[in-house]
Amino acid sequence: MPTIQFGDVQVEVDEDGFVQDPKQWTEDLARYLAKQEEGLDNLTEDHWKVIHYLRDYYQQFGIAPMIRKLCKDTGFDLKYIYELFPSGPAKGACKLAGLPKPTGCV
Amino acid sequence: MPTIQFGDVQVEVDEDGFVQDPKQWTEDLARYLAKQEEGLDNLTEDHWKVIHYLRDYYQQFGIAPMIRKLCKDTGFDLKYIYELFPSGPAKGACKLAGLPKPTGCV
Amino acid sequence: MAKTDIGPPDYRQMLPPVVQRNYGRWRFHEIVRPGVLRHVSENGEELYTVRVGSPRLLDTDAIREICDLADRYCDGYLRFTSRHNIEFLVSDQSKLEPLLQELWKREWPVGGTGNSISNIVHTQGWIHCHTPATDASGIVKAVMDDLYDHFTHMDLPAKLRISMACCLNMCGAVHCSDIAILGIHRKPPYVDKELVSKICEIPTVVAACPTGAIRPNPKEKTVEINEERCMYCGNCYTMCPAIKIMNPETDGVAIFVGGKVSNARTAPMFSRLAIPFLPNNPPRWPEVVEAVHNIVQVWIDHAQKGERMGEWIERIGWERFFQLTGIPFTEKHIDDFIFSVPTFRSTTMFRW
Amino acid sequence: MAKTDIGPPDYRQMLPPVVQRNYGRWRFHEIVRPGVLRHVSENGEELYTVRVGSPRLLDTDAIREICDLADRYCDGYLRFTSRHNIEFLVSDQSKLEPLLQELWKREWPVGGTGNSISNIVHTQGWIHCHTPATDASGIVKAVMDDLYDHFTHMDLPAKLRISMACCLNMCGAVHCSDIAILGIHRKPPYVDKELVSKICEIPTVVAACPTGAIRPNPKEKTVEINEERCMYCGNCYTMCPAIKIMNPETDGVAIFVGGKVSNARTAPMFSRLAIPFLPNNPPRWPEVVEAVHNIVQVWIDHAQKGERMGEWIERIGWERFFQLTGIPFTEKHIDDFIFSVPTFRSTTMFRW
Amino acid sequence: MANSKTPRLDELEKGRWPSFVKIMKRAAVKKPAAGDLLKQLELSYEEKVGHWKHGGIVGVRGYGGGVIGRYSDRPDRFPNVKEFHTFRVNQPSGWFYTSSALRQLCDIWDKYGSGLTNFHGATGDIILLGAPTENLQPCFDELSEHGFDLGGSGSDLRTPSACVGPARCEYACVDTLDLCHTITQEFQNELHRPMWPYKFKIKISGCPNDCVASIARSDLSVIGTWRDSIQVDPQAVAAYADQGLDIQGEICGKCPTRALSWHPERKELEIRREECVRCMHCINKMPKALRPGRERGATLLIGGKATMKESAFLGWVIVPFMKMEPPYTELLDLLRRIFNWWDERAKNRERIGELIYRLGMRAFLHDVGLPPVPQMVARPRANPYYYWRPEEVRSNG
Amino acid sequence: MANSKTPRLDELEKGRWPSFVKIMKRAAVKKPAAGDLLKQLELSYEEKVGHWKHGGIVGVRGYGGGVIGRYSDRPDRFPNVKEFHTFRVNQPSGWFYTSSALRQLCDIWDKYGSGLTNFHGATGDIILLGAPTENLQPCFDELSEHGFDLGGSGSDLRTPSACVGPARCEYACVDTLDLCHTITQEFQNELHRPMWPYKFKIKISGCPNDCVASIARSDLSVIGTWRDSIQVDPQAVAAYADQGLDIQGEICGKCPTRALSWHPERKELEIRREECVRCMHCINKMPKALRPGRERGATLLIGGKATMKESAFLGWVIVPFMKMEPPYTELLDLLRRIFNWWDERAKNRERIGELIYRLGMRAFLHDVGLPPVPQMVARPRANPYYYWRPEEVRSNG
Ligand code: SRM
Ligand code: SRM
Ligand code: SRM
Ligand code: SRM
Ligand code: SF4
Ligand code: SF4
Ligand code: SF4
Ligand code: SF4
Ligand code: SF4
Ligand code: SF4
Ligand code: SF4
Ligand code: SF4
Repeated sequence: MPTIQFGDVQVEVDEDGFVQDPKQWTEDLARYLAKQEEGLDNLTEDHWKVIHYLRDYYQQFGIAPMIRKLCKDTGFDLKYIYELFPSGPAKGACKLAGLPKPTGCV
Repeated sequence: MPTIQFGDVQVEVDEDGFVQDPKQWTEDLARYLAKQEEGLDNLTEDHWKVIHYLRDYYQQFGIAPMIRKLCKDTGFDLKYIYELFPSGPAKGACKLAGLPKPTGCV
Repeated sequence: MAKTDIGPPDYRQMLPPVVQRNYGRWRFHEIVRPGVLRHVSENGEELYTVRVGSPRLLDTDAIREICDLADRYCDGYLRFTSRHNIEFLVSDQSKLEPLLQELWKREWPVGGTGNSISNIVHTQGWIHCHTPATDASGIVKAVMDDLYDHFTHMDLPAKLRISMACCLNMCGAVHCSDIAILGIHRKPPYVDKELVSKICEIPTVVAACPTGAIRPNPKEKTVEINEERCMYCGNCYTMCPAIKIMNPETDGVAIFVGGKVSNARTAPMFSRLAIPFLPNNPPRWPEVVEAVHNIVQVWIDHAQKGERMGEWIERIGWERFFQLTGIPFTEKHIDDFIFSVPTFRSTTMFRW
Repeated sequence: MAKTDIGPPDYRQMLPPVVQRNYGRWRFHEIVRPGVLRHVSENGEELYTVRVGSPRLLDTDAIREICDLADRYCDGYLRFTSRHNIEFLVSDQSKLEPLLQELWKREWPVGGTGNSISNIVHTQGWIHCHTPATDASGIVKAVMDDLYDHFTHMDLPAKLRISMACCLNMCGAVHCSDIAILGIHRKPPYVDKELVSKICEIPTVVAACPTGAIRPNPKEKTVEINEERCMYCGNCYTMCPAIKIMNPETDGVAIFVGGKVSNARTAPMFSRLAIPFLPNNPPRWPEVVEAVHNIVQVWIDHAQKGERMGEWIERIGWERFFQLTGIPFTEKHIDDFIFSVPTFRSTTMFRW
Repeated sequence: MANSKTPRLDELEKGRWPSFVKIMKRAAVKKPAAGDLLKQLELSYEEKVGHWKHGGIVGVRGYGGGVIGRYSDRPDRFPNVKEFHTFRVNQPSGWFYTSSALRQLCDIWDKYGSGLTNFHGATGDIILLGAPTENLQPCFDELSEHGFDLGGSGSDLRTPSACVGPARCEYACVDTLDLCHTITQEFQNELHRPMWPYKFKIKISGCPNDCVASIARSDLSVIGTWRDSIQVDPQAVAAYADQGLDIQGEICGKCPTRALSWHPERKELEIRREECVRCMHCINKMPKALRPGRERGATLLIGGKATMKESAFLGWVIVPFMKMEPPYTELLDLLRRIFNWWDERAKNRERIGELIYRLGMRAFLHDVGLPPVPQMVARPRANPYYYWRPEEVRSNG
Repeated sequence: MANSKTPRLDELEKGRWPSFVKIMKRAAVKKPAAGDLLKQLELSYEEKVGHWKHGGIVGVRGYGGGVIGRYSDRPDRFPNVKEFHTFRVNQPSGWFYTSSALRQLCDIWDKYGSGLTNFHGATGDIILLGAPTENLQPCFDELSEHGFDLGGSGSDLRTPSACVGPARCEYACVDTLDLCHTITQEFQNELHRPMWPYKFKIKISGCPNDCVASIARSDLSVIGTWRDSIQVDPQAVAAYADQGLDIQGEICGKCPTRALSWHPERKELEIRREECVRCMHCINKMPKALRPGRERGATLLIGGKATMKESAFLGWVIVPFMKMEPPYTELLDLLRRIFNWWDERAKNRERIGELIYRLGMRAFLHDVGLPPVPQMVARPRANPYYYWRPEEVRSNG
């Protein structure tokens, strides 16, 4: 398993850069991943809104929301989410939010 | 609705003699019904075993047990139950036990 | 106390001597005329059977009348058929004609053999049952009055078996009939909540629902019905007297067609929905009589010789059946129950 | 940054001039010889198509080789078929024979038209997928080597379409093939419980199971599998990397038969289970090759002219199919999934 | 007519089909219960709704079934049908009667009941329609004394029935009447004392024409059939041809498997035995010339039932062929295993067909010990969701 | 051979069918990734088990689909396939190519990838097999520059495909290629950015022969057909007869509805138009004489899919006939309504066929505004469990 080191924390990630233990997630980690993975220098309010929404949803239901729900509940359309996270909601936003890697239907 | 009067209690029953409000059931009522409905002068231990089993089961599950279960759990075979309650488990035993009238499949 | 478990009378005591002699040794039969069969045995003995339409609901006088006839013409032997007709078993050919004469005088219809309509298998309805959506005897009488000539003549393309059941329990086993007349409800039942909590087994009621429309309400010890899901089958009512489903305004009749039971030529088939609803219009249900008449007539006009209703429809296609009968096709005809998928059209083959 | 959402190249740029001129104006075709079609347009123009078998897995050199041929004989135009064959589009008849010669020299098989076996539609297998129960390319190669002559000759009763999928996801869409080769698992998956709790969406895993064999274990934040109910489909694995289903000892291959897609004569049909299991025996899977060979041969020996596999079996009955092929019938052949009931025999009609 | 009390029902006295209203009116003259029934029915015709209360559970001593309880919901207006219970009396096999047996029934019923009956109920019983509670036991006692017993009701074995069979039909491949009687006698306890999850029906037809509709109407359907070749009388075939029967069109053309060829030159009918699926069609059309084969027995099918609640099922073949000769040990043993399997596993009110659907035919066959054969299915499964017993997987390595 | 590193795979170089092993070996000479793939595959052949890790989620900027991530589980032994992702490149409609377009693809793929491809994937895409993560974006950039775009993957619209249609087939009743291209272009966003509950596939065949297997393999299947009569060239029919075609046996005898009669005396083929169900059989057998009618369009079917998880479905007719002419507004609008209906209601990973099964065809038709017609069903329901909208019951009183 690859690890990433930022500050003094060692975080295990898989090949795709998804955090392996959701408990290790912090906002700093999100910022770090944003830079590394998405090339984002800073995260705007809208980024955080998506990230927090994803985390809350995951904590409540144990799954990532369906895209339609994400768009509806954040009020952002999908195009805009791709603007925020160029790799898209799964590979981009979920990763930054520390959710398990979306599986299946690829 | 017909009623039966025994001692100073008035108990509502339906045409078939089933007690309408299960809360009104008492052991005395069972004895009374045994006489009236099944022509039984006294209830033996085995009678009570069946009656109590039925009541317990009903209280726990909200339904009467299936016959197979009744026989298994009391250890009495069906023939013997008909000896105890000549009208049979439904019309006889359930009635004495104050259960709702078995429905359906008649 | 009475003897129990003796079982039914031994059928052997009920068999006429000619049958006893030729039991298992019949060689062939022919239909001498509508309603009259002639069976010939291996040793050449003959048995004439005269089939007589019965309303099934008989009083003891009617039974005694039949017994009288049997005594007079059949040495006291007779039987009933699986479709509730009466069969006089005439072993003496010379008594055949007199029996027929007498039946004619007494207005008992003789027929139901070969390519005819036989008696309508049916049920209790308002006569004796607690769950009907319609009456049975009345509809049967009205329909048979209308189709009478097809009972007494063998002028149909094939056998025609109509059945009638007054509710979805289908005691008339209408599910495999050429034409099925079925009493249906159309409104979700009303639940007397307080009564439910007292006199019903809630888990049983919940489990009874084919469509999962019933939720328990454990707090109030009662049940709730999801009206969108309820298909008005009445099974919850069967389980619980505190649920009411009969409704004089909205109950009525549905017609299914194309079922059969025999394995001859084609496998047994279910009857399928033709007309989702016709009103309850006693005493003679003219809409039902007319609808059945129409279906029978279109079948007569279009079927090939020997083709049962369902065989005919499967050959011409259901789309054509709806066209020829003028019956409108609706969303109700499209299955949405458990085995719906195999009824969908998964081919581009169909007629316009 | 790259342009996005431009969509595929416009097919119009890819069409040879003869096609552009006769687009929508083809009048008829004939099969000149196995693998060679001649299409004639309304104004008499001709197009020859030469169909060439492909392993589908091509390196860039192979593609360039094909391109060379297309340049030389087809003015640089070619296409692939829906079953992954290559089609050379020859508009100049004089180039047909030379092309065929060259293909022959280069050992590219020409065929797959008319009443032949075409290419086996197949999938990734061990080449690229993470869920296979067997390899795809290897089996395809071994089976096609065996059936090669039926590709290059049109000597079959009808078209024969074989497909192969390496797991129950059925990317080869084997479910409607004359013969389907399907990789299957036979043991319930192993659940790495700790890992599940970390990296899997439990509700998704539970919902993935077609047979409801997966229970959540909320306490340990993991899942449990009811081994009696598991049918080894691997759908839970697809949803969760912490579940392991591949098993070198017990994975293998099943054979389904009798499916079709076209609406010609008979409606499309599903393929149905013939052989529940054959072992994974790389590199050449002799048991699979032999089983397919046997089925094809029995079909050839018994089918009427023009009868697809499924049409033949439906005519003679499945009981006869098992008898003729010598394949044992087992409890596994009897459906017990959602739509089982309509597959049961509800008639006394069958052959001994 | 104008002041008839039953103007609506009077309409049903018209027409040529025998009128149940006339019958009820006649009965009403003798029996107040019949009179009140008529009036209550008129009320139903007026209001378009039934007037019987829910359920009713009554019976006779020692039995759990055989009587259907019924109470009017308008005892105020129709006191004579306040209690109006029916008996299900077990018919003799094949519905054969002597007039004296019937008269005996009539006498008893005139004494205790409404005088109204159904000949017969849809399951096959004699239905005696309507008696008050207090008459039930004495009426039963008297029935029993005269050799009649009750049929099934409730969650028990229902009254078996059978087609006329060898008594009057040349097609019968099994002795339907004897078999029906034997089964009924064998399972008297199961028939009279409901002990199961739900009802269980058995019907027996002598051949695939299935004249008791057993495939549609019984949990276990027994249908006579044969294993060898149809018996042909060539002369009789030729005679049919001479009489103008279109053998090619009407017989061969409708044979489901095209097992027949007609050679008009030779007036010969050729039957490819291995193709014949014994549908009866050709035999039905030429009863003088063709007969079922000699090696006879029955096909058993399970699960037939009407629509409630998992939808209607036609019976499914579970035994393609079983010899059917007294004492029918093989069948009776199988029945016991089937009853038991179902009884141990079913939910309340789950018919055996529904249980098999829920648990899978595989489980059923395995547990009752029937070997799987292709005759059981119209076609094999189209899905790959099949079970491997752990021991199989081990041994297959 | 004895010390070959791939003794097992070497066996697959034998035989007459083109060998993928030979191809891989050739690629391995140029590309280390191809070499390691070969070796890993040999290991799989030895161990009888795959060696790819679960999943992998990689991609290119702005898209959510189009690349399948894949990592070796033995990167220690096969470092060159440690990352081995594939592109799905959207094929041109009908899989037509110029050699120059193909060469361009080859050049790009030699630059960034393993040099191995599938022509084509089972959905119809060009599959470029195996590239490391860092090459994905540049490779895509270059593909895009040369006019190629990615196909679908994940919960999105999958790459539509179409049969050769009017480009080379005389049977085409709709312009499959144009329609396929139009749909693909219209729904680029839906194709590239997964936003739905699951995948959605569309396939288009020009006639009922269904040469892209659309009825079995697409959630929405478009199949060309016609409404009027088959066009007959009587001379050509006679010519077939003269050449010895058994028109009675092979054509008329196999017409599913017996819509054809052959009059040998007159050498005339009679077609009863209203009986023809447009199965294509007679046209297939006599392409020089018969052609589809002139009033052309398509039948739409919904729900086709493979076995996971509610079992395989063949598409179900939802529109018996729709004209198919540019700009295909009616179809595109309907597609939008369908997408929307499904998207709003489906559970995660529920195909539209499964959703329709769960909610009922009635709900689907009603909500997307399609009128029920008997052509939608093989036969009507056999059960009485149908729904009454409250307003209907009120009005029917
Ligand atoms: C008397 C009875 C048996 C009994 O035990 O009571 C009986 C008796 C005969 N049946 Fe039947 N069938 C009887 C109910 C049935 C039923 C059951 C039902 O209708 O509920 C069926 C299945 C019907 C269905 O498929 O839905 C039935 C399907 C047949 C057939 C097959 C008809 C077909 O082509 O589908 C034949 C063969 C024939 O008629 O050619 C047949 C033939 C016969 C024969 C000819 C057998 C014989 O050689 O004696 C008998 C006289 C037939 C006639 O009426 O023309 N019997 N027959 C039943 C008379 C009922 C009635 O009153 O009308
Ligand atoms: C090239 C191709 C279309 C394409 O866009 O790529 C194609 C082309 C033709 N098909 Fe096809 N079919 C093609 C895949 C199919 C498929 C799909 C499949 O196999 O996955 C089917 C459905 C198969 C099935 O039912 O399972 C298919 C079922 C047919 C049929 C109906 C066959 C039948 O009787 O069931 C015909 C009619 C015929 O051959 O008489 C047909 C006829 C034709 C004709 C004759 C049409 C024409 O007039 O040009 C073409 C040449 C047929 C031949 O090979 O003899 N085509 N055809 C496909 C070639 C695949 C290959 O490489 O082998
Ligand atoms: C009397 C009879 C109708 C008739 O007029 O002939 C009848 C009458 C009733 N049937 Fe029935 N069934 C009768 C034959 C049938 C049949 C036909 C058959 O046996 O061939 C069927 C369909 C076949 C089947 O069993 O599937 C039938 C399927 C039902 C059902 C639905 C069972 C199911 O699993 O689908 C019920 C409901 C229940 O059991 O709770 C039912 C329930 C009833 C009840 C007891 C009403 C109830 O909800 O409790 C009816 C009593 C009516 C009354 O007041 O007298 N009855 N019932 C038939 C019995 C007479 C006899 O013993 O000969
Ligand atoms: C590449 C391809 C197979 C091939 O070798 O050609 C393929 C490969 C995969 N399919 Fe597929 N499917 C491919 C066509 C199909 C088809 C055929 C079709 O589209 O006509 C089907 C059956 C039709 C259908 O959709 O029902 C198909 C049904 C599935 C399924 C089951 C979906 C279902 O609802 O039943 C899955 C599982 C999933 O989506 O999670 C799946 C999943 C997969 C995955 C992504 C594996 C997974 O579990 O995540 C495979 C990736 C393999 C790899 O590593 O490259 N693949 N998949 C095909 C796509 C190539 C292309 O774009 O052209
Ligand atoms: S069909 Fe329904 S209403 Fe009629 S008798 Fe049977 S249970 Fe009663
Ligand atoms: S009537 Fe039938 S469908 Fe409606 S709630 Fe009652 S049991 Fe369910
Ligand atoms: S069939 Fe299964 S193993 Fe094969 S490519 Fe598709 S998902 Fe992978
Ligand atoms: S392998 Fe399939 S059947 Fe078994 S537990 Fe997993 S999802 Fe369920
Ligand atoms: S089922 Fe067969 S044996 Fe019985 S009466 Fe009907 S035709 Fe005769
Ligand atoms: S019994 Fe039926 S299947 Fe057998 S030969 Fe006669 S018609 Fe054909
Ligand atoms: S589907 Fe029809 S139009 Fe398309 S290629 Fe096949 S035969 Fe031609
Ligand atoms: S297209 Fe098919 S259905 Fe129509 S006439 Fe030709 S063969 Fe018959």
